[in-house]
Amino acid sequence: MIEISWIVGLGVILFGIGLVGAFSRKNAIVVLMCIELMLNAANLNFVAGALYYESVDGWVFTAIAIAIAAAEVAIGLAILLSLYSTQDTISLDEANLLKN
Amino acid sequence: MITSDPLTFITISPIALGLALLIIPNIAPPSMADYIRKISRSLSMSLALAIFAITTMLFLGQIGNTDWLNITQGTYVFENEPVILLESIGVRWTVGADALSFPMIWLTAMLIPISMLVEWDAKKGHIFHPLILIMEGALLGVFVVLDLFVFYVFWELTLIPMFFLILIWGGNDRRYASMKFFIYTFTASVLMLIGILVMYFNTNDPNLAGTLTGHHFDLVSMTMQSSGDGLIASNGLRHFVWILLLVGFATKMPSVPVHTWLPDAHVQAPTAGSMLLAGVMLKMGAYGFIRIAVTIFPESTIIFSSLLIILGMASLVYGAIVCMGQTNLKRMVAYSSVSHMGLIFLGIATMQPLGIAGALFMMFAHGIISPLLFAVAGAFKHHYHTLEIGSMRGIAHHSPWLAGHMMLGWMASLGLPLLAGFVAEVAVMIAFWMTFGWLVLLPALTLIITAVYYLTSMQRTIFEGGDPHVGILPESLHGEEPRDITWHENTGMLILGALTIIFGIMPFIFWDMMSEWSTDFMIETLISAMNSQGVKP
Amino acid sequence: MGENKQEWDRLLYIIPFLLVVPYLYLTNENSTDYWWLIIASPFIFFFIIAIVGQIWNKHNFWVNNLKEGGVLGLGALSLSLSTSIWMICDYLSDHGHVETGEPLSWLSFDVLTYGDDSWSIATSGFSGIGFGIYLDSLSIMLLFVATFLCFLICWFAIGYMTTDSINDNSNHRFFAEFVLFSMGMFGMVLADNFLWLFIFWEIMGLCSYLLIGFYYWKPSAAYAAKKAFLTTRVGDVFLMIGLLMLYDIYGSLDFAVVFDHPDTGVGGVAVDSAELQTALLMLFIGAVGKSAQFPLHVWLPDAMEGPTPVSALIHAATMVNAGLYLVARMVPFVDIHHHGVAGMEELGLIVAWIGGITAFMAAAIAFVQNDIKKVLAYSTMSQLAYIFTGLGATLWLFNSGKHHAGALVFGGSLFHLFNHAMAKGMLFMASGSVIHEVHHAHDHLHHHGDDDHDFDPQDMRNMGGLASKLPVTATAMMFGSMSIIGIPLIGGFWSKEVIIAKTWYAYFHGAEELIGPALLLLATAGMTGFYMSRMWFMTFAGEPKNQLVDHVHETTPWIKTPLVILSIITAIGGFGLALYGMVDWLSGEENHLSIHKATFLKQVIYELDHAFLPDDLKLRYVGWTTIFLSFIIGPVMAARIYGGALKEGEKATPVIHWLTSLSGKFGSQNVDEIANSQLADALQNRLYFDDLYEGILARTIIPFSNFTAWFDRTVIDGVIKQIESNSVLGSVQIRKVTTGSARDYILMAAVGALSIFALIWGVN
Amino acid sequence: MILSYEEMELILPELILVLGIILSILLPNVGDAKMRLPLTRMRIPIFIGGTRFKLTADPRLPGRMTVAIFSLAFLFSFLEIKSASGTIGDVIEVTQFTRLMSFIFYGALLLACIATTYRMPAKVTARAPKDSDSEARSNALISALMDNRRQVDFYILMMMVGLGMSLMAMSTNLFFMFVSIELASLAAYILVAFHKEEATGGEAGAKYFIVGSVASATGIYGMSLVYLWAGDLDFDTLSNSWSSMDSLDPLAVIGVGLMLVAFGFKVSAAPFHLAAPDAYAGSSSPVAGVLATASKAMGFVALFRVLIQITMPEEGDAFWYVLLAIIAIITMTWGNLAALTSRNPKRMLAYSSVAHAGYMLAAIAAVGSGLGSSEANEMVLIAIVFHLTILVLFKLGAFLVLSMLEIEGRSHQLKDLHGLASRDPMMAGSMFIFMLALAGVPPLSGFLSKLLMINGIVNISAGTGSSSADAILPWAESVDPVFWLAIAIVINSALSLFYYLRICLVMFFEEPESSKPLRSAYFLRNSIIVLTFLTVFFGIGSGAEYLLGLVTDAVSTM
Repeated sequence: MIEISWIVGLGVILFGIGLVGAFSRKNAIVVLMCIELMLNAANLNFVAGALYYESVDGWVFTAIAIAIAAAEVAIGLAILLSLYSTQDTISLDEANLLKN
Repeated sequence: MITSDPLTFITISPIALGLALLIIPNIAPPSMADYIRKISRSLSMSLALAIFAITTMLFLGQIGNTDWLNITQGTYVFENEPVILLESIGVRWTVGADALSFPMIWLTAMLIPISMLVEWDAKKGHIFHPLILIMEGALLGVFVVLDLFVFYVFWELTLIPMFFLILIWGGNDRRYASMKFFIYTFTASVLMLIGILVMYFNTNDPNLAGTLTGHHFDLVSMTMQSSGDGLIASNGLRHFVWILLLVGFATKMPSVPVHTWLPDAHVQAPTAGSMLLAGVMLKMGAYGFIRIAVTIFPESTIIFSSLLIILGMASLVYGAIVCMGQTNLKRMVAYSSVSHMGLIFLGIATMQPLGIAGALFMMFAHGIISPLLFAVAGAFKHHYHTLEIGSMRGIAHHSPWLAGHMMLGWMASLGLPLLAGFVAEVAVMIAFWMTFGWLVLLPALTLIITAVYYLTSMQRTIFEGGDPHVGILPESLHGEEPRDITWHENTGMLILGALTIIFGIMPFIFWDMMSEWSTDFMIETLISAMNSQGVKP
Repeated sequence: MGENKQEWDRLLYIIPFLLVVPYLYLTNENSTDYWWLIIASPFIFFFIIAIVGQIWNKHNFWVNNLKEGGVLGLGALSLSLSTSIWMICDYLSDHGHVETGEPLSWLSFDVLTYGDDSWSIATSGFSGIGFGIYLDSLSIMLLFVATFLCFLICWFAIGYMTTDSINDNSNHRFFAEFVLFSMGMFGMVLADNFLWLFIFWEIMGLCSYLLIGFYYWKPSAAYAAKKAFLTTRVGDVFLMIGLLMLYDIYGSLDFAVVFDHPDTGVGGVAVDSAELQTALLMLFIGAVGKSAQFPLHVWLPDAMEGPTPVSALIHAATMVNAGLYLVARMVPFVDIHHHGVAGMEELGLIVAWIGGITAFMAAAIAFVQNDIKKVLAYSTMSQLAYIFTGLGATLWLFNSGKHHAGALVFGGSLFHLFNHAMAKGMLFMASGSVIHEVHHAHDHLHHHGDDDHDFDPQDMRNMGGLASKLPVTATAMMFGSMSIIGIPLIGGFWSKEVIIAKTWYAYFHGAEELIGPALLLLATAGMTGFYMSRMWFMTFAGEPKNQLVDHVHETTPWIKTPLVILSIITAIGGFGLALYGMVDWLSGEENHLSIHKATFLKQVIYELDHAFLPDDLKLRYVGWTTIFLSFIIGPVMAARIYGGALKEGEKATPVIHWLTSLSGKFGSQNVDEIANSQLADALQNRLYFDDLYEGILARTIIPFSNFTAWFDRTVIDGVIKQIESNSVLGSVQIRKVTTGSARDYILMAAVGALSIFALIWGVN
Repeated sequence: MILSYEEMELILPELILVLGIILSILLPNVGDAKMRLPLTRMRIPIFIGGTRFKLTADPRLPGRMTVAIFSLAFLFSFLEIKSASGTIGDVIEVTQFTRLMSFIFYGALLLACIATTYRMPAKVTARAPKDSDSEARSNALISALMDNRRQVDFYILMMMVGLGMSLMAMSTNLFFMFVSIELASLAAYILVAFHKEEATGGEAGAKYFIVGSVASATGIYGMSLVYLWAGDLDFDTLSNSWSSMDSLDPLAVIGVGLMLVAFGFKVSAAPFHLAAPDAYAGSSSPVAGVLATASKAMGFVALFRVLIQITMPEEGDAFWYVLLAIIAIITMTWGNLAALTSRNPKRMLAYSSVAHAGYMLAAIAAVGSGLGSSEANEMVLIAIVFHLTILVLFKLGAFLVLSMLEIEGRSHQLKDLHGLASRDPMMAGSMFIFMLALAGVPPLSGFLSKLLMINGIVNISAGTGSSSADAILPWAESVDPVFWLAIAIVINSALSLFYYLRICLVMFFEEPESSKPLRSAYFLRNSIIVLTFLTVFFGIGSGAEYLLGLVTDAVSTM
C-alpha cells in the first residue's frame, strides 16, 4: 500500500501547481482548471484521511467535493461565457473595467 | 412634566419639535405641509422662548424653589426619576443641574432665541429654525445629563445640526469648513470615548450596573467612587484616561494646538451658527473638562497642571498674537475665542477656588460676549458682504447702531471693567498670581495685545472714513447704498449688549453660586488630592 | 440778547436735578447714604442720552431745547455736583472724619492657603471685593475738582459743540460719553478699594478713547484714540499686576483694611518691603501711563485730536489726575509713622526722577509747539510731572522718617493738583474759545471753508492780537497762565513753591539722588514761564497775523460763563486756600492746621513770610531762584521773541492792554537760527519717542504676528491639512493595488496567506 | 429519512425556503398542459407546460412569491428566535444563535428581493416587438421581455443563497458548513454576474467567481488537512482534539490557516478583499447589499466556528490572535483609506464594508488574546453579532437607497447622488442617517455596536497595564498591545467619517442634474424608512435593549 505521506505529498504538489497557475495564467479557463487541481489536492487528502483513519467520512467528503467542483466548473464556464459575450475576452488581465 | 422634571422637558421638547417640523412637511399632504413650513419659524421661536422662561423661573425659584447657593457637591437639583435606557450596559436617563451646569443651561436657553432672532429672515427658514431648535436640545442635553453615555450621545448630537447650519447656510468655503468641523471634533471625541469606556469598566455600583456588563455610566456614582479609593487603581492608566479626556475636551474648547477647526468653522458658519458655536459649544469642552476630568481625576489634574498651564498659556498668548495677523473679521474673533478659552485652563490650573470660579465665569461671560461679536461680524457680512478688515472705512456713519454694538462687543471682549469679561479675567489673574507669581506677566501682556488687535480692527472698519459723510465702502457692496442693521439684528445685539453690561456690573447674579460651587469643589475634590500629591506653594 | 435769553432758558431744564439734594437734605437724610447718586446719575444718563439721541437725533426739541442731550448731561452732572457738595459739607462739618460707607458685597470668594503641611480654605484674612466709598481729605478734594469741573466743562461744551457745524446730529454721542467719563472719575475718587479704583480708571480710559476719537472719520483722530488707549493700557496692565500683588500681600484691596496696618499682611505676617515696593512700582507704572509721564507720555499730545472740551476735561482737569491720585494713595504704605513699611526709599526716588525728567522734557517740547492746544498739553505733562516729583519727595521723606516735611510736600503736591486742575481746565476752555471763534471767523470768511481744508484754527501762527477781540478769554487765559507759571501770589505759586522747596529740602537732608529732579524742576520753572508767556503773546499780543482776526468775536454765553467763574477761582483761590491751611488739610495733618494766628492779617503775614522767607537759608535761595526764573527770565524772553503791542486803535481791558504794550517794550529777537536747529527739529518731533515706539512695534510685534498667523495657517493647520492630503495620497496609492486583474487579486491573497504562515511561525 | 414533527418545526423556515424553491421552479410553468394517458384516449391535465394560466404567466409572480416566502421564513425565524433548540441528525443543530443568524440572512434577502422587484421590474405589458417599432423601442421591449424571463432565475438564486447561509449557520460539521457556504457562494456568483448584458456585470461575476473559487479551494484544502490531522470534522471532536493537543501541530495550524484564507475572502479581510469592491460595483445594489451584510455575517459565523469554537484554548491566548490583530488593523486602515477617494458610491460602501470587517476582526482578536474573562469574551462576541445584525439596517439600507437611484439611472458615480436632498428629502435624510450610523455617530445603532466592540476590547485589555505604573509611558509599555486595537478602531472611525460625510455633503450641498423626484417605489421606499427608523430605534432605549437581549441570548447558545 502506498504510504499516506506520498498521497498527501502529491496533494501538496497539486495544490501548489494549482495555486501558482491560478495567479500566473491569464486565461480564465486555465485558471478554472487550476482551481480544479486545488480541489483535487483536497480530495486526495480526504482519501488519504479515509485510508488512514479507516473511516467512511473521507470517501463521502471526496464524493461531495467532486460534485462541488463540477458545479463550480459549470457556473464558472457560464459566467466566463457572459464575460466573453460582453468583452470579447476571457483574459483576466484584459477584463478590467472595474478597478481601483 | 414641566414642574416635576423641567430639565428633561427642556432637553427633549426642542428635539422633538424640531424633528417634527423637519419631517412632517415631507410626509404630510402639500397644503398642510405649506402651512407647517409657514409657522415653523414662529413655533420654534415660541418653544425657545418658553424654554428660556422656564430656565429663568428655575433660576428665580419660581419652579422648584432652589437655593442655588447651597447645593452641596455631588447633589443636583431637579433630578429626575432615572429612566433606564439600556439595562444591559447600565445606561440611564438621569438629569440634574448644579451651580456648574446651571449658568450654562441658562446661557443656552437665552442664546437660542437671540440667535433665532438675529437670523429671523434666514433663507429656508422652515429648516433653519427647527435645526437651531434641535441644536438647543442637544446643547442642553450635554449640560443636564448625568450619565456619560447619554452625555456622549448629546455631545456628538450637537455636531449634526451645526454641520447642516454650516453646510447649507455657510459662506463660500462652507463645504470644507463643515467637513473639517465635523471630522476634527469627532476624532477628538472618539478618543475621549475610549477614556470614558475605561472609566466605565472600573465602576462597581451594583445597584446601577448593567445586567450584561456589570458596570454603569452614571456620573454621580463615578464621582463618589473616585473620591473614595479612586476610580482607576493604576496611576498610569488613570493619567492616560485623563489625557484622552483632555484631548476630547481641549479640542472642543478649543485649545492650541488643536484649535484650527474653529476659525474655518466660524468664518463659514452663518451668524446664528457662529453665535451658538462660540457661545455654547466651546463651553461644552470646558464644562466637560471640569465635570468629568477634573472631578473624577483630581490627582491627574494636579500632576498635569503644568500641561494645563502650557496649553492655556499657549492658547492665550499665541491666540492673541495670531489675532493680530488676521485680516478677516470673523477669523480674528474666532482666534480671540481661542485666546479667551485659554484663560479657562489657566483658571483651573491655579487650584484656587477663585481661579476656578473665574474660569466658570469666563465660560459664562464669553458665552454672552462672543455671540455679540459674531452677531456684529455677521452683520458686516450681511450688509457689507465682506469681512475683510480694511476694505472699508468710516462705517460708523452709515451704520451707527452696528458701530455701537461693535464698540461694546469689542470692548467687552478686551476685558473692559464693568463689562462681563472683566470679572472673569481679574479673578483668574488674582488666583494666577497667588499660585504662579510672575508668570502672570504673560496673560497680562496678552491683555495689551488683545487691545491692539481689537482697536486696530475698529480703527480700520468703523473709523477713519476721511470724510464725515462718506467713508470708504467695500467693493463687495457694488455701489449699493449701505444700510444699518435690521431691527431683529439690532434687538438681538441690544439684548446681548445689555446682558454684557448687566453681568459686568452685577456679576454676583451668577458669580455667587459659581464661587460657592468652586469652594465646595476644592474642599470635596481637590484639596485632598493636593495634599496627597504633596503640592506645595 | 434775545437769543441769549432763549439760550439761558434751557437752563431751566436742570432745575429738577438741582432740587433733589435740597429735598433730601430737608427730609433729614444722611448724605453718606446717597453717595451713589453721584455715580448713578451720570451713568443712567449715559444710556438715556446715547439711546434717545440715536433714535431722535433730528428731532427739533432734542436739538434746540435739549441741545442734543447736553442739557440732560448738565442736569445729571449738576445732581452729582450738588450731592458731592452736600457730602463735602457734611464731611467738613464733621471735621475730617474718614468716612467709609458700608460696602456692598460685589465679588465674594474663598482662597486656598497652605499651612501645617496641608491645604485648606482660609477662614479669615482674605476678603472678597466689595463696593463702598472712602472719604478723606484727598478724595474730598478730588471729588470737588471732578464734579465742579465736569459741570463747568459740560456747560462750556454745550456752547462749543452745538454750534460746531461739523458735529451734525452726533453730539448726543459726545454728551453721552462725556457723562460716562464723569461717572468714571467720580467713581474712581469715591471708590473704597483698589479694584474699583482700577475699574473706574478703565472706564475713563474707554471714554477718553471714545472722546479723543470723536471725530472718528479723521484718520489722525482714530489713530490718536487708539494710541491713547493702548499706551494707557500698557500702564493699566502693570497696575493690575500691582493689584494682584497687593491682594496677595494683604488679602484685601480695601483701603480701610490695607491702610490700617500696611506693615502686617494677611495672616499677621510682616510685609516684605521688597515685595511691597515692587507692587507699588507696578501701581506707579499704571499711574505713569494714565498721567502721561515719561516714557508713556506719547499719547497725550495726540489726544488733542478730540474736541476741545474733551481736552479740558480729560487731559487737564480730571483724568490725568487719576495717576496722581493713585500715587497719593501709596503714601500710607510708606508712612513709617503710621505702621508704614520701612525700606522703600527707592520708590520715592524713582517717582521723583520720572517726574523731573518728564517736567523738563515736556517743557522743552512745549517751546516749539505752534498748536495752542499742544502747548497746553505739554504744559499739562510738565505740571503733572511737578506733582509727581513732589509726591516722590513725599514718599522718600515719609519713608525716611521726616514726617513733617513729608506731610508738607504731600499737601503741597495735592494743592498743586487742585490749582493746576482749575487753571488748566480754564486754559483749555479759553483755548477752545479762541479756536471756536477763529474757526467761526474762518467759516464766515470762506463760506464754510469749502475751498480751504488746510486751514488750522488751532495754529497760533494764524492768530495774534486777539486780546481786544476776545477780552474775557484773554483775561482768563492770562490768569491761567500766571497760575501755571507760578507768578507770586497767584494760584499755582503757592503749591509749586512748596514742591520745589521740599524737593530741595529732601536733597539737603539725605536724598542725594534727588539732585537731578531738584535741578530739573528748577530749570523747568523758568521754562514754564517762557512757553506759557509765549503762548499768550502769540495768541493775544502783537499785530494780527491773519486778516480773519477782524471777524473774531465772542458769541455764546455758554462759553463765557465758565471762563469767568474759573478766572476768579484761579486768581484768588490759591492764596485764599493757602491761607486756610489747604496744604496741611490735604496731607491729612489737620492737627497742624496753620490757622493758628490770631487775626486774619497775621495769618496773611505768616503765610507770606513762610512762602518768601523760609527759615532755612538754602531754601530761601531756592525759592527766590524759582521766582526769578519763572517770573522774570521766562516771560521776558518770551516777550522779546513773541511780544508786541496791539494794533493801533484796538481796545482791550486795561490790564491786558498794559500787558501787551509792556511785552512790546523788551525789544525783539530773531530766533530763526535756533528754530531751525537740530535741537528744535528734535523737539518738534517730540524727541523721536513716537517714532521709536512705532519703529519698535513695526519691527517686532507686527512681523511677529504676521509670522504667527502664517505659522498657524501653514504649520499647525498645515499638519491637519497634511494628514488630509497624505490620506488622500495614500488612498489613491492603495486603490491602485486593486488593479482590476483577478490574477493580481489571487497573487495578493497568496502572498497574504504566506505571510499569515510566516506570522504564525514567527509568533509561536 | 423522514423528519419528525418537532424536527420539521425546528427548521420550518428552511423548509419553507425549500418549498419556495420548488414552487418557483414549478409554478411559472403551470399551464393547461394535458397528458394522454398511455393506451387510452383520456387526456388528463398535468398542469406542467402548455398555455400558462393568467396567474402563472404573470411575470411578477416569482418576485411576489419570493417576497412572501422570505417574509414567512423571516417571520418564523423571528418567532423561533427565543425558543429554538435542537439537533437534526449529526450535522444540524438549531440554536438561538443560528436562528438569529438566519433571521439576519432572511431579513437582508427579503429587503434585497423587495428592492429587486423595482430594480429589475417585471413588466406585464411587455410584448414582442413588431416591425413597426423603432430600434430603440424594440431594444427596450426585448430587454423587458428578457427581464421577465429571468425573474424566476434571480429569485431562485436568492432563495438558494438564503438556504445555504442558514444551513451553514446550523451546521455542526466543518464539511457540511463548507458545502453550505459553497451553495450560498455559487448562487451569489451568479447573482453578481446576473446582468450579463452589461459589460461590468460579467466581469464582476468572473472576478468574484475566480477569486472566490481559489479561496474556497484553499479553504477546502485546509479543511482536508485538518481532517488528516483529526480524522473527523465535527466541531466538538475538533475542539476536543485541539484542546488535548500538547503543542501546536503544524498540520492543524496550516489547515486552520488555509481556512482563514477562505473565510477572510468571505468577510473581505485584507488582503483577500480585493475582488469585493469590483463585485459590489459591478452587481446591482440589492445584491451588493446582500454581499455586504448577509454574506459577511456568514463569513463571521464561520470564523466564530473555527476560531472561537475550535481553536480557542481554555486558558491563555490562541495562536492566531496576533495575526488576526494585524490583519484587522491592515483591513480597517486599507478599507478606510481606499474609500477615502473613491468616487463610486458602491465601491466606497464596499471599502467601508472592508473597514467594518476590520473592526470586527479586531474584536475577535481581542477575544483570542485570552486576557479577558469568559464574560468579557462573551461581551465582545455579543458586540460582533449585534453589529452584524444592525449592519443589515444601515449598510443594506444605504444600498437600498442606491438601488432607488438605480431604478431610473445609475448609481456608480458620486454625482448621481448630487442634490438628492432637494429631489427627495426623505431618501436623503435616510441616507444621511445610514451614513452617520456607518460612521458610528451616536445615538444611532451603529454607534452602540461600535461602542460595544471598543468596550469589549477595552474591557479585556485595559486592565492588563501595570497597576504600579505611576506615569503614562510605563503604563503604556506594560499594557497589552490589544489595547491599541481600540485606539486603532476609533482613529479609523474618525478617518471613515470623511467619506461618509462626503456622501452627505453632495446630497445636501451640490446641485442635482435633474430636479425630478425619485420614483415612488412604495414598498422599497417604506422599507428604507423603516430601516431608518430602526437604525435610530436600535441605537438607544428599549429597542436597543430588546435587540441586545436577543443577541445576548443567542450568543450564550453558541
